[in-house]
Amino acid sequence: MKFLPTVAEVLRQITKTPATNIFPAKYLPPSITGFLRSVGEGKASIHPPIGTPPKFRGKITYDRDTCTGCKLCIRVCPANAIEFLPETKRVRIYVTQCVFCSQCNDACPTGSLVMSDEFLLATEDRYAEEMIVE
Amino acid sequence: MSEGAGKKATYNLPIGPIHPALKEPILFTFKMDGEVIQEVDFAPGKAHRGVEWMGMRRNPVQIVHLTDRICGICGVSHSLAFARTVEQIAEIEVPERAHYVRTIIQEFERIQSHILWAGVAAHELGFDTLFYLAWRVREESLDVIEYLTGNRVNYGIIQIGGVRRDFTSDQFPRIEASLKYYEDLLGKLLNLFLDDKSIGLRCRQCGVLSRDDALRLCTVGPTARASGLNMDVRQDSPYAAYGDLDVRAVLPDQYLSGTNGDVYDRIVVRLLEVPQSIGIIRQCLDQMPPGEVLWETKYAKILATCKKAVGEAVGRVEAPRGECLHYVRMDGNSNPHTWKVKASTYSNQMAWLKILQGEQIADIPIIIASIDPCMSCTDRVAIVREDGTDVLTKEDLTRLSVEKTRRLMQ
Amino acid sequence: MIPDIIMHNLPAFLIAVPMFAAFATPLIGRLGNERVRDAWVLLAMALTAAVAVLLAAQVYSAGTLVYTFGGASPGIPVPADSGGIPVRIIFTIDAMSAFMALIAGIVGFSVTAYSMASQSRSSGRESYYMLLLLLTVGVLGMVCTGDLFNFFVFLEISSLAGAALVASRVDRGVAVEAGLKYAVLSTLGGLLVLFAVALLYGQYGSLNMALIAHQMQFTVLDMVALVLLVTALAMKCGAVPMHFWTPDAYSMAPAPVTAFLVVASQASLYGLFRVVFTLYNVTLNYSLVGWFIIIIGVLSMVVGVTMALPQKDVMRLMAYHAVSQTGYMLLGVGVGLAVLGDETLMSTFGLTAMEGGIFHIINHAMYKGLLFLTAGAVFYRTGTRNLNQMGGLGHNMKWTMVFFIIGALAIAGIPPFNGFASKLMIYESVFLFNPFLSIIAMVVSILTLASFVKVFHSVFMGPQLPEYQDVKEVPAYMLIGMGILALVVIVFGLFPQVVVDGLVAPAASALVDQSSYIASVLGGI
Amino acid sequence: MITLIDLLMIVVGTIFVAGFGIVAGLCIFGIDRKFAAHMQARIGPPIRQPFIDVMKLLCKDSVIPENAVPSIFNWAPVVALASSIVILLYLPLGSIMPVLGGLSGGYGDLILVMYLLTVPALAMVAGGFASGSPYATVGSQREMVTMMAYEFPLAVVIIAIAWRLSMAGMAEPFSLATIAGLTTGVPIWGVVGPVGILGCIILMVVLAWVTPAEVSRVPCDTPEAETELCGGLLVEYSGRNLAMFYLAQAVKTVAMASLAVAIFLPWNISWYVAMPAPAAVVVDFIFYLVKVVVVVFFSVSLIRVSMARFRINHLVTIYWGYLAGLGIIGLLLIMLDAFIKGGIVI
Amino acid sequence: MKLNRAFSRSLWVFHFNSGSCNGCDIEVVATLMPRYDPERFGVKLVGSPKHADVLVVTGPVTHDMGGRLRRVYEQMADPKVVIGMGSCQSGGVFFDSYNLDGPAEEIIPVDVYVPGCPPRPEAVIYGVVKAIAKLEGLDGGVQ
Ligand code: SF4
Ligand code: SF4
Ligand code: SF4
Ligand code: SF4
Ligand code: SF4
Ligand code: SF4
Ligand code: SF4
Ligand code: SF4
Repeated sequence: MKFLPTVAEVLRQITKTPATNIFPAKYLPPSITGFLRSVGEGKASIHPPIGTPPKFRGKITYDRDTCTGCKLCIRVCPANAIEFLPETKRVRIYVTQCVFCSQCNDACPTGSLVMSDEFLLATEDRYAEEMIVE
Repeated sequence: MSEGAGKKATYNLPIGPIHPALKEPILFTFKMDGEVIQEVDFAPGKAHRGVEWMGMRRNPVQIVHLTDRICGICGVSHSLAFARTVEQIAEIEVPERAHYVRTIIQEFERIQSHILWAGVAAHELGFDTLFYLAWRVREESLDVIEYLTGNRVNYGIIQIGGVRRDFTSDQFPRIEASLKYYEDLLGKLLNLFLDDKSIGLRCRQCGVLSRDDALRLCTVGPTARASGLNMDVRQDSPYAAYGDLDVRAVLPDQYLSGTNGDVYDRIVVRLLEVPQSIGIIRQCLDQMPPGEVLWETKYAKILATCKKAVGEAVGRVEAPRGECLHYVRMDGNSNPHTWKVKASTYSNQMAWLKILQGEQIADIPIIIASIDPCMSCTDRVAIVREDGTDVLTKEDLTRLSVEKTRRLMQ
Repeated sequence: MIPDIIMHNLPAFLIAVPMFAAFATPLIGRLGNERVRDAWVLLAMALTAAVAVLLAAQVYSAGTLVYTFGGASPGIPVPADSGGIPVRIIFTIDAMSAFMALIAGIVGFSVTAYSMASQSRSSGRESYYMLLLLLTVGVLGMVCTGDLFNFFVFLEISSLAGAALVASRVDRGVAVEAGLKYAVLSTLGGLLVLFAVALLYGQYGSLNMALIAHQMQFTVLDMVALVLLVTALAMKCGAVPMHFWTPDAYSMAPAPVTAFLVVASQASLYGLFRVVFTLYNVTLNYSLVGWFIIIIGVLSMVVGVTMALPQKDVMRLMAYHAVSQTGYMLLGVGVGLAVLGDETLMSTFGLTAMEGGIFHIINHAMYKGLLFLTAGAVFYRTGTRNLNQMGGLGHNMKWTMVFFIIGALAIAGIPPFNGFASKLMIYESVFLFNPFLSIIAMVVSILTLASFVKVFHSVFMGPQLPEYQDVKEVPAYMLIGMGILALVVIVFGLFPQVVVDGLVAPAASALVDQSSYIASVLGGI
Repeated sequence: MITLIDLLMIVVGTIFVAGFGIVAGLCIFGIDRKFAAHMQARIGPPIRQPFIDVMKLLCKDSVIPENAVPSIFNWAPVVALASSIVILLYLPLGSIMPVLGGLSGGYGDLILVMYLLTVPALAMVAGGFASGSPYATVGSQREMVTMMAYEFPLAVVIIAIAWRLSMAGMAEPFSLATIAGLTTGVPIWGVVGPVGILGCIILMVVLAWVTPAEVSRVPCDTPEAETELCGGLLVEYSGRNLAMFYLAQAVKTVAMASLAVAIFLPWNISWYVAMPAPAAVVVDFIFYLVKVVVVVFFSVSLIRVSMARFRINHLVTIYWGYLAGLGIIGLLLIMLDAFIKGGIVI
Repeated sequence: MKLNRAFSRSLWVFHFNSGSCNGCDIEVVATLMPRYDPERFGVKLVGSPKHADVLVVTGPVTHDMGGRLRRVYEQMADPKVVIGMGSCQSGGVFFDSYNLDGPAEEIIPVDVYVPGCPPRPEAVIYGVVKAIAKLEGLDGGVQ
């Protein structure tokens, strides 16, 4: 069909495998909670999401031992996501506030801050424990 | 054929600010006669976040990431334009290789953005298969961008005085593979979009913007080029590495027999800019000089240099949607004294009033989309008090502008 | 139960009741109070309707009825050599006539009930009711008479009463103009009829239809008479291209009058059929005249509906639809006529087409009357007929809206309402004659629907308009008037077969069967 | 006359057909979504998804907007669903005779079906108008125009087929039992000669294009156009009411597909393979379902994934111009065929 | 309002852009694309809040959109879920501005946050999964 080129395209496509990456499973399991539980127990597995490239900017990690408390990261953070804790002279990072720019990584003179490749971060409580890095 | 149902002679049809055809909030008010548009008015400002205001309270290194998020589609245009102003004021010498990296990223951004737009246009036409197809192939450019910068959308690659990441030679095959991918795909994309009768039926002679109107309304970018204006910042006042490269504006008559300035021509221009970008990236890969990509890696130093800078400058960039312009004035504080952003949609949006008139309801989405509007980077002004008692007239605005300019001059 | 004297003289009562009531109305109006007068009129109409029903029952069971006014034994056939007894009034009531009388009876009664409330605010109600009753007399006379001259007389009665009623909204100049237009055209039509009657009388020395039909030679003069009659009656029934008076008259008259004028038009249509089928019949070139009627019908359908689509005035819009619907009747009957000569074709589809056309007459009278009454109800409450000035009435006038929906679906031929039943008969017979005719009929039907959806939306839907915030439902009398018609619409739609078998088929075969008509009048020849 | 037994049969049949229509309609929707998804290189929802959608909608609130005329707003979905089911009652399903239609003679046929098909659409129009929202109003107006647009070509197809059948001397040419060859064993293809076959193919194409308009799918989904009208005439509907409209659409899709099957793909396996009566009914029924899926694939799924939406004025030009023209060519070919085969009186 | 099991497996999404940078909006749409295809889970985007079960909010909620956000939320038929997408829902680069009413949680209750600027499409899908898990919890722990 010259005037509807898509017809040929879709008919060709119907025989091919879909482009979908079936994360976390092809269809919704009968119960998500049950599914997550059996994943936890190792009885089922989550189909992995599309892989991240090296140097992907995921959830931030912090090495409080190497940190010197120079506060440079705070000066360059565009999102006000880093808080200085005067008692310990260390910093605390709020992941839900961070915009994953990794600027603090670049700025940190001691390399205490590194972006991980973790990006499945959805949460019901934005101040949950795993959402605060310190 | 008379419309099947009754209408009061004319009626008002509001569209927006939240409407599936508009991915961003903006309120249109149409005065309709049946299905035909008599008059158009629109109220932007719904996405006004006070970006410039916030920026004037932050240092340039932070602002770069704010500019990234003026709009998430052109992840690099705004930050590039902004960085160029600061670099000019602080007289920072950007390493040559950084220019090439910036260029490559900008062209990937263009590929990504134009294919995105093509998909959106198809969606506005109710052609979801093409929408899916376009966005499916767009993922490839996002993958490359993510591979090169670490994020799919807000690249964060620009830094004052260069770029934050260099491309290593082991990354080149990946880039090359994706260029090849798009080259192979291009024929199919052009065929699917441009030979389809149902798209032609909807887009030809629809939303026509004549060359004169395009000129008079100060349109920029593909919108202007689709009306036959030979203009492109990359060609007219090259920045980054464009001066070394062969860049020529894409005009619809390079593909079609003539220029109509209709929606169809805008599709043609955008689709043809994809191979153009591929060509530019190829040139960059070939010519890229070795060397540093950032003039200074110590952030304290960058911050200090920016703080010392005094002066003003303008940075112009050809974003996918047209010229994007930043003006910055630094006065020796860590924060800019003034920052103005003029995005491409700012210039293009007035064309709506012209091209929507006399068209039908059904064409509203595609015509609005045809200039590829981005409200998030356009919404510079908002009337904050909503009672509408203090709408500013043209005279008020001119007076305020003059006053402000005087203030800046002091 | 009912005295024999009445049963034997039903035709006389059919005319006498409304006639007497008409002349008595002004007197009663002067004597008693309004209640009494209203009751009197309503009673008279009810009686007339009842007589019509009885008469129809009699005719349907016992066959064609010949009634000579003032005759010692009114039922005796007229001898063939009597010369037609031009002075005496002879009614020849076959099934078709009874059918028409029935329509007039039902619509007449609902319209009167409706008028009780709708006219209560206007002046000159005595003359209004009188004219309405006279109009009824005219219509009933036209459909029952067996005599050409009397046909002319009743035609004139109905025309004059109609014209006066159209103009009765005296406060409006346009109404008077429309009334005048109606009067002039009616007179013109009447003159043409009179001329034709004269031509026929000159040749055959008789005015009795049966007698003339019996002797019909189809000379040149007869041909001229035919043309005159067909022209005049087509004009009176509002067929294209002589439809131009209908929008004016229908839209200017008070709604109940318009509803009844529809019946009056159909009486003219009846006249047309009578002339063609009874007066001329065998002498005609069926195919030619049939095609002529078909073409008029198709034109009426198409032109009527296309003119209706852009109208802004509800009544005008409905008037154009009346033109369009008349087209269906002409189409159905025209196809029947075109194949009248061919036994097999007649039995495969010709008769069905005619039945469809005739069924459509009664259906149209019901739903179009209903629609006009709803339009009147809306006008009664809002004071406007302009679609652009209405809106949101569905919030307050629920019943009117429901009646409107019923009428609109019926006219658009949507099942299960009566309009569909008759249109279906037309589609499914006419396509055998020529498939394109059916296709056109179906397309016109959908356009009709579109047009009424537009009205529905403009009048009843949308947000409540501030100026109609306090609008209430119309008074009960008006609802009753509309309710009766709506009921008929629904019942006929649900049980079309019963109606067709019981009412329509006999009427159609009576119309087709010229010889038995002649025989019943002239005695077994 | 209708006896009590008949009446009982009708009641039972109606319940069955209603259930069948809803289940089949939702399955068809699921299959359609699956096909479409695969054509778009996606996996798509499971086939049972429409059932889940409906169940979900049923548990949600039904919000009545402020400007609505509540009576019509609430009744429209009921009428739409009920009338869609009624259509199915008149259609043969496989070799099963229609529940209604055979009885009162001549009153349960193709034209009735054609007009019944407008009723759910009309209910939607009324519901849209009654919503009192500008989007819904525009949607309703467009639905009305769409209806006008497709009715013409549809009328041509129906009349052409019936005309040819009756020229071939079949009684009750409009009866779907006749058309589907249930009473005669001869469908339209068996009646016509080579010219007529060409004409029939043209008419089949026309009917295939009328289908998306009847069931409001791309390219004729202008009344609901998501990007233009946010869902158009259904914009204000939610919960139970929306579910009913959804079901009505589903049933209507089955009806439209069954109509196409009855007219153009009426063959039953039992005509060719001898088998006991109960088995024949089952086999034919399954075969009929297959045919319905095929029809839906070609005239709904395939078209909707490979086209842009028409503008409303295009719709009128295309249906009244091209498709009606095409239909008339088909009709003329069929008439020619009848002349060639002889037996024509007029 | 009684939740039935079907609810969480047929989530119709209405997307509300409250003045975001487009990054999240584009990723919302990208999430719907063949590569991720949440329609597998019955998730689809709808054009009217009346039809929606899930409200996906993106952006920092500008002053103009604050009231509208509340209105859209109120228009949705019960039961309903809100997913706050992007770092803007809890901070991000937009803060300290005179024209922001947000983040969204100050206006309407947010059930699930999806951090990221913008989140990757699969992070959004994960957010939906979280939402469904939460619904199942409300449902009385359907197994
Ligand atoms: S990654 Fe960026 S936003 Fe996040 S903490 Fe570091 S500097 Fe701040
Ligand atoms: S920049 Fe590095 S060392 Fe300095 S405070 Fe931050 S994390 Fe610690
Ligand atoms: S209007 Fe302009 S200056 Fe003001 S906040 Fe928005 S972007 Fe900044
Ligand atoms: S032009 Fe549009 S896409 Fe580009 S940065 Fe501005 S808003 Fe974003
Ligand atoms: S000062 Fe006037 S002319 Fe200049 S940019 Fe502003 S509005 Fe335009
Ligand atoms: S008053 Fe002047 S400076 Fe302020 S926003 Fe308007 S144009 Fe810009
Ligand atoms: S006020 Fe003067 S200096 Fe300022 S923008 Fe206008 S013309 Fe230029
Ligand atoms: S979270 Fe980030 S990407 Fe999303 S809208 Fe906010 S700034 Fe943009």
